[in-house]
Amino acid sequence: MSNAVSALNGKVATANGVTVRDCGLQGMISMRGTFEDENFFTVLSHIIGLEIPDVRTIVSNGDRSVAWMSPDELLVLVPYADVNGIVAQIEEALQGSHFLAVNVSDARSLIAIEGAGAAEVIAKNVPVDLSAGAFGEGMVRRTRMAQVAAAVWCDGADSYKVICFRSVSTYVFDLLAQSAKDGLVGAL
Amino acid sequence: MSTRLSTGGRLINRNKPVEFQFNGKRLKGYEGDTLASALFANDQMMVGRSFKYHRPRGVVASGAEEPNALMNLNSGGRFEPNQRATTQEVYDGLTSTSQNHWPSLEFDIGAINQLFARWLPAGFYYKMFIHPRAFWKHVYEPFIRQSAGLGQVPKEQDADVYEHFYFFCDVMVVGGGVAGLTAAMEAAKSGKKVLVVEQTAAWGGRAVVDGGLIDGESTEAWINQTLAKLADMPNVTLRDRTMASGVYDHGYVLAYERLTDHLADKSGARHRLWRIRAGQIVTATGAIERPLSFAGNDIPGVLLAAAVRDYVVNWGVSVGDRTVVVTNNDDAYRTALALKKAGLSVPAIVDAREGGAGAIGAEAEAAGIRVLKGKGIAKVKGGKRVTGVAICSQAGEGAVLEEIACECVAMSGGWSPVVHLWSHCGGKLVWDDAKVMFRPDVDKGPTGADGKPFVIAAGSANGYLGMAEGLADAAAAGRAAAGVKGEGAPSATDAAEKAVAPVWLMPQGAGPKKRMKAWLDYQNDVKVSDVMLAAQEGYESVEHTKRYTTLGMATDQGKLSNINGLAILSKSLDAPIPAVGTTTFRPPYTPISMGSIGGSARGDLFQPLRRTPMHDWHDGNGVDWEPVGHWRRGYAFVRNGEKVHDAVNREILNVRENVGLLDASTLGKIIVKGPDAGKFLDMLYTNMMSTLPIGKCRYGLMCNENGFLSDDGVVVRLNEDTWLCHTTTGGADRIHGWMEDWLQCEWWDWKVYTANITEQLAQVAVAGPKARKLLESFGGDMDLSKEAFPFMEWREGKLGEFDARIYRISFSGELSYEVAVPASQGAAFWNALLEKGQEFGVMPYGTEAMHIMRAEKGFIMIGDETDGTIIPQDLNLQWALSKKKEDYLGKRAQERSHMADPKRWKLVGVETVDGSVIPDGSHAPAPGTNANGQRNTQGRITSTYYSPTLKKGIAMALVANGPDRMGETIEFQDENGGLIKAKIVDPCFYDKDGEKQNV
Amino acid sequence: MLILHCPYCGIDAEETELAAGGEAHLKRATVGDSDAAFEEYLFMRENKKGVHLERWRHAYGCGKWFLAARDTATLEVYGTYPAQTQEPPQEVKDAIRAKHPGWAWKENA
Amino acid sequence: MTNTRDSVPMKRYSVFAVAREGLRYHTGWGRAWRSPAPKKKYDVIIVGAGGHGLATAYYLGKNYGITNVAIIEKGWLGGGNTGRNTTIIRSNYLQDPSAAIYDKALSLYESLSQDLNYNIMFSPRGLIMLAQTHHEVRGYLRTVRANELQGVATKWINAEQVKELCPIINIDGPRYPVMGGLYQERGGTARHDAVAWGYARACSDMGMDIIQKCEVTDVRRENGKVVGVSTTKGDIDCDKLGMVVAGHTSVLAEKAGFRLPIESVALQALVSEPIKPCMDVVVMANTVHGYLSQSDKGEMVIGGGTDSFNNYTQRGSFHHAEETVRALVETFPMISRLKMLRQWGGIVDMTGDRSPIISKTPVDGIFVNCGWGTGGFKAIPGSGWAMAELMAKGHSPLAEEFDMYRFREGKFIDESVAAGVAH
Ligand SMILES: Cc1cc2nc3c(=O)[nH]c(=O)nc-3n(C[C@H](O)[C@H](O)[C@H](O)COP(=O)(O)OP(=O)(O)OC[C@H]3O[C@@H](n4cnc5c(N)ncnc54)[C@H](O)[C@@H]3O)c2cc1C
Ligand SMILES: NC(=O)c1ccc[n+]([C@@H]2O[C@H](COP(=O)([O-])OP(=O)(O)OC[C@H]3O[C@@H](n4cnc5c(N)ncnc54)[C@H](O)[C@@H]3O)[C@@H](O)[C@H]2O)c1
Ligand SMILES: Cc1cc2nc3c(=O)[nH]c(=O)nc-3n(C[C@H](O)[C@H](O)[C@H](O)COP(=O)(O)O)c2cc1C
Ligand SMILES: [Zn+2]
Repeated sequence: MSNAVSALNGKVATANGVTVRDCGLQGMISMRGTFEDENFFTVLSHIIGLEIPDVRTIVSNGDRSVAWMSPDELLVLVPYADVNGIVAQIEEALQGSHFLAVNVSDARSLIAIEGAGAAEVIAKNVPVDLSAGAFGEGMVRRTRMAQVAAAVWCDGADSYKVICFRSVSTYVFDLLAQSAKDGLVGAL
Repeated sequence: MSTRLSTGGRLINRNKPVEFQFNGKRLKGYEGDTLASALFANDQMMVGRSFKYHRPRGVVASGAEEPNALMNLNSGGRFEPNQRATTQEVYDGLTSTSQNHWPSLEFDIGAINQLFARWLPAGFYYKMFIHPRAFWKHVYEPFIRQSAGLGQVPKEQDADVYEHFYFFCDVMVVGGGVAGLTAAMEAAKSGKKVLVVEQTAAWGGRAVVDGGLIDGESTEAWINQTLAKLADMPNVTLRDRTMASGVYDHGYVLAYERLTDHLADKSGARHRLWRIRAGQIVTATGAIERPLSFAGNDIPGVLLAAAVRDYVVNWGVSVGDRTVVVTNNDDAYRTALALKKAGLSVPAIVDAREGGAGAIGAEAEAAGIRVLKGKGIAKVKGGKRVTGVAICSQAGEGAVLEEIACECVAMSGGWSPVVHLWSHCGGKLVWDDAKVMFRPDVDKGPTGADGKPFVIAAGSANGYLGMAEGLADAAAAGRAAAGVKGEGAPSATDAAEKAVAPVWLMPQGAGPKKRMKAWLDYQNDVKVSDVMLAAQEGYESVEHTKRYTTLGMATDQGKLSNINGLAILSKSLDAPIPAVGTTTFRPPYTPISMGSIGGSARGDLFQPLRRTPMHDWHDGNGVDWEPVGHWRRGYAFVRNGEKVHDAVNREILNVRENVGLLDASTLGKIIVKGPDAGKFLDMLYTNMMSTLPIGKCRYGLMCNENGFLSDDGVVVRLNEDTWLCHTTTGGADRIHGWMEDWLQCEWWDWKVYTANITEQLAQVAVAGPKARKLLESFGGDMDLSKEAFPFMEWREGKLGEFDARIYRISFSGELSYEVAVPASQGAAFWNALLEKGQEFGVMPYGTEAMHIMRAEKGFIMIGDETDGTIIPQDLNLQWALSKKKEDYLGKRAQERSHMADPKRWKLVGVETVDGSVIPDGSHAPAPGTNANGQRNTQGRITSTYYSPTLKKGIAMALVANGPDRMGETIEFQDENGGLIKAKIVDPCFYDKDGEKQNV
Repeated sequence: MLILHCPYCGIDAEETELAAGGEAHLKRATVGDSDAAFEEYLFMRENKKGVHLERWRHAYGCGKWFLAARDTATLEVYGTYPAQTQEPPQEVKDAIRAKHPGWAWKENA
Repeated sequence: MTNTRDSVPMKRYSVFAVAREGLRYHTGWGRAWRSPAPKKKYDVIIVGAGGHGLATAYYLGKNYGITNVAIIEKGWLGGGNTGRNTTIIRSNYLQDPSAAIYDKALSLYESLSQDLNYNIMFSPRGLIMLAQTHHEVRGYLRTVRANELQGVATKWINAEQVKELCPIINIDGPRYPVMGGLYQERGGTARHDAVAWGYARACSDMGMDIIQKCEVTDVRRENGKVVGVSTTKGDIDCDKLGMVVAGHTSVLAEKAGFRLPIESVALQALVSEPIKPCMDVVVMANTVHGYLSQSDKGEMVIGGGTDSFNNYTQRGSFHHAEETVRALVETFPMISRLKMLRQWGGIVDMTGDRSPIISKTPVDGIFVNCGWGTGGFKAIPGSGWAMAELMAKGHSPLAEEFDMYRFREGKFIDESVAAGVAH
């Protein structure tokens, strides 16, 4: 897989103290199943090493995270190279039950937004309350970013991640970079 | 003469002079000046011409309500028409020109209209220019249009950028006057998150100019302290130069922040449109003074009384040495006193009330001002500026009692609460007879998602014009908005005032001549006589009057004129004012730039552009792009010296002879998995998918519930419980949504999961006789031979170093493989194909070549052969309609009489007799005409091309009884109104037996 | 600019995150049903000036369909509930009746 | 201040009349229409004094001599969609039945000012529908050829011709360059209010009663036949009833005991502040969703898309206006520095195939005219003509295909035939 490149190929932009950065190749597995199902739950936490997150949250440990996407969908983040192995493990372990595990690493892009004012840069584009009190570390929100779908989460002070579809990653990156360039609001 | 006073001007910084231009003249002002105050400082009384009669016009107001002083600002990419001089701050280098005159402001040809004003009353054009018919378009309308319009037209691309910002708060306070600040403070004390916006650059609203004490301090000191306290609170956000432009359903508010309009340095966003969700909105938007309707009330130098005092106190400018104040209420006396204090002369206060004013009246008289009671203005004298007024009895018809020389008339017809934001979303108003105003009906505010009111009006916006009562109301509003209990408010005392008198026409008995000179709507030249005419002619509804006279439709949206106009209407109809009612308040409160509405969505960010992994390669290699939804696909890859169509033909021939590559990554790919997946797909597709063997592919059709074809594509069985459905490029998201819709809302007990993995894979169609050789040259672990890998099957494995899944399907009629690799490897794979393909003559081909090749094969194309009204039967696709299935989406619909009608047009191939290409969209006429005299038709072309393979025109068409008419020649329209003969043939023009694709 | 509560995400989502899907609780007519029944299913829509039961998808969010009881004249939302149900839950019915005392659910009108 | 509700005989409008009146301060103008109290019974009641209702009444009188007619309006005449639309007029529709009725309307519009003796300011300044994708190009070419056989004059023009007709357009937009356009020279605009007022005046002059501020609250029937209506001004009887209430059709139909394939949604429009003339043609850009023209007063009149949910509030969600403005800023860069002056909404009635209904109904004597959705202003004279014919004679070739029963048969008149998909 020496040929693999992320859609944004390492792009970085910084303005007004906010950095918008391509996170490169990121392993992502879209998991669908019944969360209430004990088996699903145990298998997943056994293989990933993480609990199933609560509604609109993300749980992380080292280079692995699991984010709540919908009542029957999770997004599992693992190192890019591990994805196929993990999918195979899950399929093996859950054989016979109704679930879906697909590799979506290449279908999406992961972008980091960091620095004081990062929340404002995002808030120019999403109809979500990103003020510290309302959207803290460990929270995830799937939403609309300007004209496309995106998932946003907070993974530390002034540090956010955005996942969008691969085909629009340039759009999302440019949008965020432009928002940073146009200046901070000073309201969040 | 208007001039800058040597002292005063709390908002200007006399240490920071700035230079700006007006109509080419270089003028001086100070930082903190508005364009209007700076123009007054330079004795520029006349600032524009009115819309219809081109009357000379001066500034009348000091804020957002200004109807007259509209300017063209700046030039080039920063040119902006219709900017109000009263809200534009001056800065070094600002250029401005006045509007609506030619050749110049002072000498304007259009002013000739004034002479005909008598024949140009409201609605005159409805009664004229009717004959002769052609004259309207060619003579009258061009003339009328030429003289209409205000500002000049921007010519260049906007040089600025704009942005949006989402903000959420518990309480939003609109208006930074004393009421707004009080409400904000009360709400903020509760700990709730509070946002306060003020449209101007200065906080405090009217109070500083009006004077008085709050909590024992001067209003200015109190405002500064309160602001400082609010600024210190972490739960409070304060924004000046930010206008709440509209209140929308469910507590959505737009606010318009002007970031650089007042600066010489224009870097960064120019405007920021805040999209606010507020739990409760407090509208402390103040009140607007009304003009009085007397003859000549539009002559430059006639201003609102409060504006005159604003100019003196805030900006240190006097409009004239001698100001006559004319009023129906006490507040205007403040102007007289303020002028006196500034050392200016006030020859008289003309008070329409017999009894004159309250305490402040005595104060004025004590200051030596002559107060004329029960009097009015018969007429203002002057042309391009005021020279004096003629005084009369308010009660009479206007006999002149005396004339008073002056340069300025300060008029006040009372105050109207700013109820716009309250009303935008349905808040109701009540007429207050005592206060002579419409104010919010507090029990009938706009309601939100929970059915409860979400707007609270406060202070003078709620009809409490006195300081003490206004502060009390505002404090209560702040608490109510925050949902807390409490008591108390900043303390103030209101002097005893005499009630305002309803004076709608001055003098009360003014005759037609005067009424024709008494302006209601300054910008649109609507006079008292026009409203009366509307009533007389039966345009009785206030909405009819508005539209017939254009009252309130100008850029100020009737902030000054509406109440006066409807009062005149009510008198004309002899109906009470509340029965007449107001027109509808609509956003925005004051006009907002289109740029700000668009926000950052311009240029590259106008819309998302979806790129395939190979996008950059295409971009650099002669691609002619075609937008498909938000994707861009290569229509053709043009080489040096080629026209697009040369490229298309070359690409086709190369596929037919060698091998071509099509970037098919945009095709939709949806995983459907689960124990009920087969059953589900059998419902979705017209044909049977549950029986598809693992390892195989099947072409499938999807219809909507109306029976119409909506999408098609190849379905792949990946394993026992997993299928992969390919859709059209435009169909991917739609079909995925469609699947989820059925699974979640109809068959929610079926065990099926779907996933849209369109972008996970880069997909390339490798097509042409040398396709196999090219792929084999990669090496890997898959046997691609005819025997090991037959048509309509798929394989997964290594293709060289690439992880690939290959489908042996063909849309071109040639030996063809569609290869999917992970998207991150797409670019590399594409490059590898080009490199390894060199020896086989590989070339990329675009969507047009693909379209033509499929047409040569007689394959249908969603969007060409279908248009949302076509059922599979029309396209002879009965073979794909499973007879074994009891039901599928669209089946019942196709049983309806019109769908089962044998007369429906059916798909055939068409070939011109002379080999030419039939034009796109061509129809085949049939003899005779229908009941409406339209020519009968018997068919139409769905796709038509020049086939480089066959070296002639080929087409597909829907023709009445088509399949039964093989070999028959019929006629289609040509491009020039004539007809082309064409033969009905089989739609498959190329390799009917499929020998090429099955090698 | 509506806000509707997504019963899955537990948030008040604004309209731009949502996709409207028309009348809720339609009964699919199909093969075997009369032309009139089929027409009813496909075209005849409740279009009340008042209470409207309707489908919404949290399209930019969790992707799930849910149902809403909304007033088309006041835009008040009486409640939202999951799509996997044949009729509005009792609390939603109660909320509607609090404002429209005569309102009856079509199945037991 | 005098106002008389007595009927002053209608005065013919002309430049001479205006000149004469000018001399006496216009005191001699009578009412444009009377404001009578309702009679007990009329031969025909039309509910809804919008353009379509008024035009129906007008042609009932003019073409069939039926003048014992009341037009009942719950608000003020012309205050529905007729008074709030972006006034685009064209007739180059694709499907035969549409082309027939819209072209009838257009030809009536061309002489309507003279016919009504009221200047409705019909302005045939031309209308361009931009083609910005190959798919649109093919769609419009199809329309051109269809129109040729329908006798509707329209033509295809290339990008340069578009630019020539509309200099402020950016034909080289980076995202969707203009590839050409469908141009109807006869298309244009008219003064929307004047259309309603002109018809109202003419109806009133024929002796018809226009009853405003009177809401029809029930439809009274006996033995499957209509006998009258109940209104906020009392019961009024009639032999025939025409329902022409646009966005409120479902509400009224329910009172008459039948259902229609209609949904009511908000459609929005907005205007800019006025500027000097810069655009002497109407442009519609369907790929990016927006249309633009300049009114005689100078505002840029902008229309966009509909909300997707049922709504009776005459407001809409701002994001639709936003999408429209975004599209137009891209297509006409100069509007970026203009300002939005006012935005508003109207409630439009959308049918299952987006084409109108002009039809008999299950109730004997009741006729319905609705479903004009986002595009019925341009149809007003043609629709009134056909509806009058249907009501007077029981049959109208122009209306035939717009029967309300077509949905049951699966027979649609679909103008939005562009599926917009390609492989
Ligand atoms: C924003 C917008 C832009 C548009 N742009 C265009 C365009 O550019 N070109 C175009 O051709 N079309 C356009 N249209 C569509 C066009 O406006 C309408 O199709 C047309 O005006 C409909 O006319 P009407 O007479 O049927 O309805 P309306 O004018 O709405 O009249 C119906 C009348 O019925 C009355 N009514 C309702 N219920 C009752 C009752 N119970 N009792 C008594 N009276 C009742 C209403 O008050 C109303 O006055 C647009 C519409 C909107 C909203
Ligand atoms: N006695 C009288 O006749 C009379 C009349 C009017 C006002 N007043 C005096 O005026 C003061 C009233 O105080 P108040 O706070 O109620 O009103 P105010 O007029 O002082 O303040 C209102 C503020 O709201 C701002 N505003 C208005 N619309 C806005 C919008 N859409 N977005 C953002 N900002 C907006 C204005 O710029 C202004 O600063 C008191 O001092 C009162 O005595 C007296
Ligand atoms: C073609 C057209 C042009 C308009 N021009 C103006 C205008 O110049 N000024 C204005 O205030 N409103 C204008 N309007 C909007 C009306 O004021 C009003 O908003 C619209 O008719 C809807 O009515 P409502 O807002 O009273 O509900 C225009 C409306 C139309 C249809
Ligand atoms: Zn959700």
